[in-house]
Amino acid sequence: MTEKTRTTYRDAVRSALREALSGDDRVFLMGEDVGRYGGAYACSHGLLAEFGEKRIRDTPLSESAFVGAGIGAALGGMRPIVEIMTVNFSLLALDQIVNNAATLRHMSGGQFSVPIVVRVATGGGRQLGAQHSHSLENWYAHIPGIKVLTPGTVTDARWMLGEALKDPDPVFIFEHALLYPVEDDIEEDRTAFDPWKAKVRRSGRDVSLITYGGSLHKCLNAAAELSADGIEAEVVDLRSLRPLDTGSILGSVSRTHRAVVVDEGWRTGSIAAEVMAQIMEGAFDELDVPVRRVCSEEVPMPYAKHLEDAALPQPEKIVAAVKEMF
Amino acid sequence: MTEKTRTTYRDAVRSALREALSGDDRVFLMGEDVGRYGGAYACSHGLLAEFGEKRIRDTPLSESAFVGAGIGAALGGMRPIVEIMTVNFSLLALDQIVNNAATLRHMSGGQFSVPIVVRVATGGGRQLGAQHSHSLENWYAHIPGIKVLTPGTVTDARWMLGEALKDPDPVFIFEHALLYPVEDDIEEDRTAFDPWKAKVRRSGRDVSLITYGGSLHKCLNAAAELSADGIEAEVVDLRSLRPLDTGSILGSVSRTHRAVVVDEGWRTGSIAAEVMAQIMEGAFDELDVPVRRVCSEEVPMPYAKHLEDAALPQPEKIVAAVKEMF
Amino acid sequence: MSEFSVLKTEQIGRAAGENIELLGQILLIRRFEEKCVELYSAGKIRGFLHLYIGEEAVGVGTMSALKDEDRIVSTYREHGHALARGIPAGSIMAEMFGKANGCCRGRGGSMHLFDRTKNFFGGNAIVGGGLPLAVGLAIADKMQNTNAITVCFFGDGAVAEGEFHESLNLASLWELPVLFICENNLYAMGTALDRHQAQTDIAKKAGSYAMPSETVNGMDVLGVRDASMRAAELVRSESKPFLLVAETYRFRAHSMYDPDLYRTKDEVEQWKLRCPIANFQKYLLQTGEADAATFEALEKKVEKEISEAVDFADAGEIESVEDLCKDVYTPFQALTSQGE
Amino acid sequence: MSEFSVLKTEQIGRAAGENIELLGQILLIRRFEEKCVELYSAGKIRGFLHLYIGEEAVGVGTMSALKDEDRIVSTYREHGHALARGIPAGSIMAEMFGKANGCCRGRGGSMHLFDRTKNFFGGNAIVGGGLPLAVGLAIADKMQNTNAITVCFFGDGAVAEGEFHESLNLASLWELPVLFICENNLYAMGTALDRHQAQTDIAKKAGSYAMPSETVNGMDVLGVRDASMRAAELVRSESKPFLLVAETYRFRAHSMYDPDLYRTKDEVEQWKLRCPIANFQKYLLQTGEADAATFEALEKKVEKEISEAVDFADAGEIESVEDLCKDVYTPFQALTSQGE
Ligand SMILES: Cc1ncc(C[n+]2csc(CCOP(=O)(O)OP(=O)(O)O)c2C)c(N)n1
Ligand SMILES: Cc1ncc(C[n+]2csc(CCOP(=O)(O)OP(=O)(O)O)c2C)c(N)n1
Ligand SMILES: [Mg+2]
Ligand SMILES: [Mg+2]
Repeated sequence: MTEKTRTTYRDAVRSALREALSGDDRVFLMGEDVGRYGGAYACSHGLLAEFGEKRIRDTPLSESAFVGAGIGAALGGMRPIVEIMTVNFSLLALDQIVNNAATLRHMSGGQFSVPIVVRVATGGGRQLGAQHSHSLENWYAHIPGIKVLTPGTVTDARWMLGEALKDPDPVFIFEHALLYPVEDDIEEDRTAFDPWKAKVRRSGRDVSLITYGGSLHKCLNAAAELSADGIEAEVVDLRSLRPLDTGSILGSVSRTHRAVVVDEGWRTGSIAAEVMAQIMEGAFDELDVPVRRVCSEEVPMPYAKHLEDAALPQPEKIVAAVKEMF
Repeated sequence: MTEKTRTTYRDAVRSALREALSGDDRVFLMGEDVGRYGGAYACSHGLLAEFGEKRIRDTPLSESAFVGAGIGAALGGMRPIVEIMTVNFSLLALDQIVNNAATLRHMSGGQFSVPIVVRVATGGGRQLGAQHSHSLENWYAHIPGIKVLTPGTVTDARWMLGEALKDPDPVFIFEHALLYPVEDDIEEDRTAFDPWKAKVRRSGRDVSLITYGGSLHKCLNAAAELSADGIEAEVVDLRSLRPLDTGSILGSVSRTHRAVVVDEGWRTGSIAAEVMAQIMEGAFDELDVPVRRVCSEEVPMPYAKHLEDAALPQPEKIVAAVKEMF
Repeated sequence: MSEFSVLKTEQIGRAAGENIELLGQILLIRRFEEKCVELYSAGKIRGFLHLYIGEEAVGVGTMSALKDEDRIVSTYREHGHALARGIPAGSIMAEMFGKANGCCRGRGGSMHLFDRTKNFFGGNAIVGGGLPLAVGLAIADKMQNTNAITVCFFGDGAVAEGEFHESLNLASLWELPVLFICENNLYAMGTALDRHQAQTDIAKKAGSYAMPSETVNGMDVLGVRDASMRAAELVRSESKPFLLVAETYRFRAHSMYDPDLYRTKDEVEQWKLRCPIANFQKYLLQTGEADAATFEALEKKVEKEISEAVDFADAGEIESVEDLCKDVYTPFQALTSQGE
Repeated sequence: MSEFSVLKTEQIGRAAGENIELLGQILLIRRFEEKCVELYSAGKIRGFLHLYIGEEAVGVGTMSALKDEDRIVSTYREHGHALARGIPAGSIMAEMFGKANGCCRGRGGSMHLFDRTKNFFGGNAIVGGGLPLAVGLAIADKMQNTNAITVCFFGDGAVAEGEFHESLNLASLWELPVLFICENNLYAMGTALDRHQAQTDIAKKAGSYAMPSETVNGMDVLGVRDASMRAAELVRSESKPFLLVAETYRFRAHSMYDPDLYRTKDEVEQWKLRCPIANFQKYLLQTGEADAATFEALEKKVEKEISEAVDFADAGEIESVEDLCKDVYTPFQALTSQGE
């Protein structure tokens, strides 16, 4: 039976953190301003008081060191949750991520695992400009040795963290910053919860909208609009970007024979391109028309609202892309 | 008229550096061990004696600072050439690259350009293991604001640097480390030299092998082998990964109706996926069969030779991929 | 003062009226930002907005010690730096309104103010991200034999970043004319200095780079000005970097999003007693350089400047959406105008 | 010795035979690497090969001061660390041969030696890349209330990296049991210390993190051992980090690719006079702890160990190509064995 509880995405993340910290002494949370400040997005508000300074660790501004320290702590038997305030700052930690987190198990011939979970706020849409609006999910999805989850719903925000902590390898969780205030029901039935499978969020026979994270709701909006015009879109939420659930992608395309990939990354070299490549490889003959993509424009994010809106994927662009396929 | 001079790729890079340094006082070379040591790959051997310490600058091991300093020097009126010893270490400088080099012009509303050239050795194949064998070209090709060149021939190694220096924006030149000892003729005719256009390195009517950098020679070898079996492959050298010369890609596919993209990056999220997406978007109806790709396997590079060989694209894999298309 | 410092803190002679000018600048910044808060609430300014209120003496004192050809590298908390450097208030306000008459045509916003004519190289929203740039600008000046120095502002939080370490080493190793100015406001967002630094005496860290340093009271504009003048003179004449640490405090929250839960009201009130405006006014009254009328006239002038700035911003056009991808790359012919 | 150091250099009591044991380890490393050079030329070892020859006293002295539960984080120049820590020579040699009986099944190679049973956490080919890991291992030990310390080796070149700065600050701020050991061999590849550090007294940099430090003669195994014992004791008992700088020199080029053009033959010869083997042997003769026969016996023993190692490596199988992508991710059930 599925029980439902209404909450925000932010509170869902906090509940997940609280549960993880309560359930396992080896779990601790570390990152910039996760403690006294309560988290830049308030996800860890109250946890310092509840769990104390040893388990809720405010770090200095030292992304490379504290992400690397998380990796080391994982090697040493802990189950660290590291929060990188935003993906923009994760660039400073990429060496540790690519050259240590992702490689240690392999280089050591399987002797060591790195059971770290890294939470990262991502995405644009808040007029924060060129240095604070990146969507670099495809960079992360490109790296063998790590896994990448992108909770797009409150339920996923609630349960993915726990699954990530069960995983013996490094798992990155990208939380789109615009989702934190979103309110929805949490599906309380965890028995069937599998974060590594894509999910059809809306069924439809005419076209597949393939997406994840912050773009999910744009796709759902677009699908509603399309439906009014008689086009039934199936919305596929990828959820995991590495591994990608290729089977679900191909399955949807085989049903609809048309697909638009929607992704907030810059168009060239985006994860949308990878999805298109996989469709090319696995469902070419199913396609009635070439797959399209709606991504961010090739521009560092501008501050001005009208320019930022124009740079990002929007429901209207999705609708337009779909309509051009018919 | 085209004159030819036989030289190594390494010497071609050195000649390009020497020419750049001689021709413009604003040009200087900076990086780890470019001076006294002569460059990790000996590309700058002798330049310190010729140009002195001010213009051939050995840096401390501080990738973020010296790449950032190159960006600053470019802002300040110089034309720095920064050498990052290998792409593996460039991870430490990515914040400066993504958040400064690529954005300053846009954020400042067009007030400042960043005319820096960054040379980076890349690629695997020398049994250097998981931390020293990356091919992260697609990460760089994903970033609006920078450009990416990948000289695959001695001639391109000779002339691309000069063109990059003429460019007012940040240009990254990825030199595959296995190419340095390769010897070939330099085409001395520069009048028509355009680094931003893809080049057909071998014509063929049956299939397009689309590639760049270190994989170019593997493709040429594969093409020779295929030819013996009666399949004529056209080999397209992308040369510039950002901007991608989409026209040339689509042109070749329209002639051959079959394509294999060959790329040393890890398969998922590679530049090969982007090329496939562009073919999907622009030449779908030209395709007789789905485009394939030959990339690196999804594994941090293993040290042992037989495993590394198995992880990398090889002519046999390319040949096999092509044959499966017929 | 740090044990590494090599300079003495002595008053440097000032021309008549200069102090009033300094007060005027501090006031302009204070009132400008108070206006920004209003406009933020009204939804005219968006994104992140980091206020400099309380710290104005640092920017104003430093800028008053510099020459036009000197270069400035700033942070996301840079309204004060920008105003003190002489970027017109209207141009800044318009930028925050996202208008095409803003100093970056609306592409930068509050965190990314640039002005080529003022040698103002931004506005950097990555903590520590500006330090390597400053090193590079100084390389350019040194190689081109200009007489310019580069001044690089950053916060106490930035000191923990690897870029601080790498940049100070490089600047000292290569004897580059950079004046590093740490605005130590005792917090990096909600993390207090002693919770992010094992060694809280920041000036002392200069010793790791054989670099001279000094700590100055950042609430005292004249002290900052004097220390900056001496430091700038040293940097310029010897072509060597210097680390100046200004002890200051932000009276407001970190940004408009910050609930400010990590410090006590009392602590904030204590620091407000050291307000750079009130105390400087008291000093000017004491020396007889100003009276109540002077202050009133200044306030009027500032009020007018700000209201004109808002009008300017309001009247501005927005950039055309067709131009969205403009300025990602440079039209080739544009380059010859840069730094040549 | 640095001005920050808090310890005195006094001889610490040793059991009979221990010194001979130390000499044996140094000899093993020296001969092992000499063999590696041969095998490299023969094409049996490939990739990068960084020799520790000349620096052996540092690794041997340090390791002799540690306990089994202590953790080691090393660099790409780590054959000496690995051997001194007790990883079997055969397992290391087989790794460099790319064989499945190597300590990492041939996946790591010379730069990436790991051994879980020895708490040896690699082998890191990114300069400075190991320091954050060491901090994290120490967090784990501190949170789990073990009595273990983490020892982190790195070169003088690594000191310039941001990771050095960030890691030392974090370790000191959180009072973590890390013994940082800088192997200062005066060069980072071809770049001499004074050409990459503005402040060449590395131990002095510990002051920036309120961390104690000491400089020790890295050519003297007993000196290193004593200093390491004192430092390890301090780190363990007070749960605080320490920076130990060992002054040493590599007698060989940086790697097999290095033409060694950046230093004089004379400089190398001068340092060879301080060879950690010859001088230790002289000392042992003086104290009467050993005679020529002792040395000869040691050489024999070492020769045998190395020849067995080569045989072991030669006899090893290679991993199946089918298993190429094994060990990228962990089979779920495998995890429970780690660190629990
Ligand atoms: C590299 C990086 N990490 C984290 C952040 C988020 N952040 C913005 S400001 C700030 C605090 C910086 O403190 P400080 O350097 O003292 O400057 P202040 O805000 O006090 O002026 C943080 C953590 C960032 N912008 N950049
Ligand atoms: C981050 C990074 N930059 C550059 C290199 C290339 N590199 C390998 S070793 C080395 C010199 C390191 O010197 P040091 O730390 O003194 O160690 P040593 O080799 O002397 O033992 C360099 C530049 C690297 N491996 N990692
Ligand atoms: Mg601060
Ligand atoms: Mg060294």
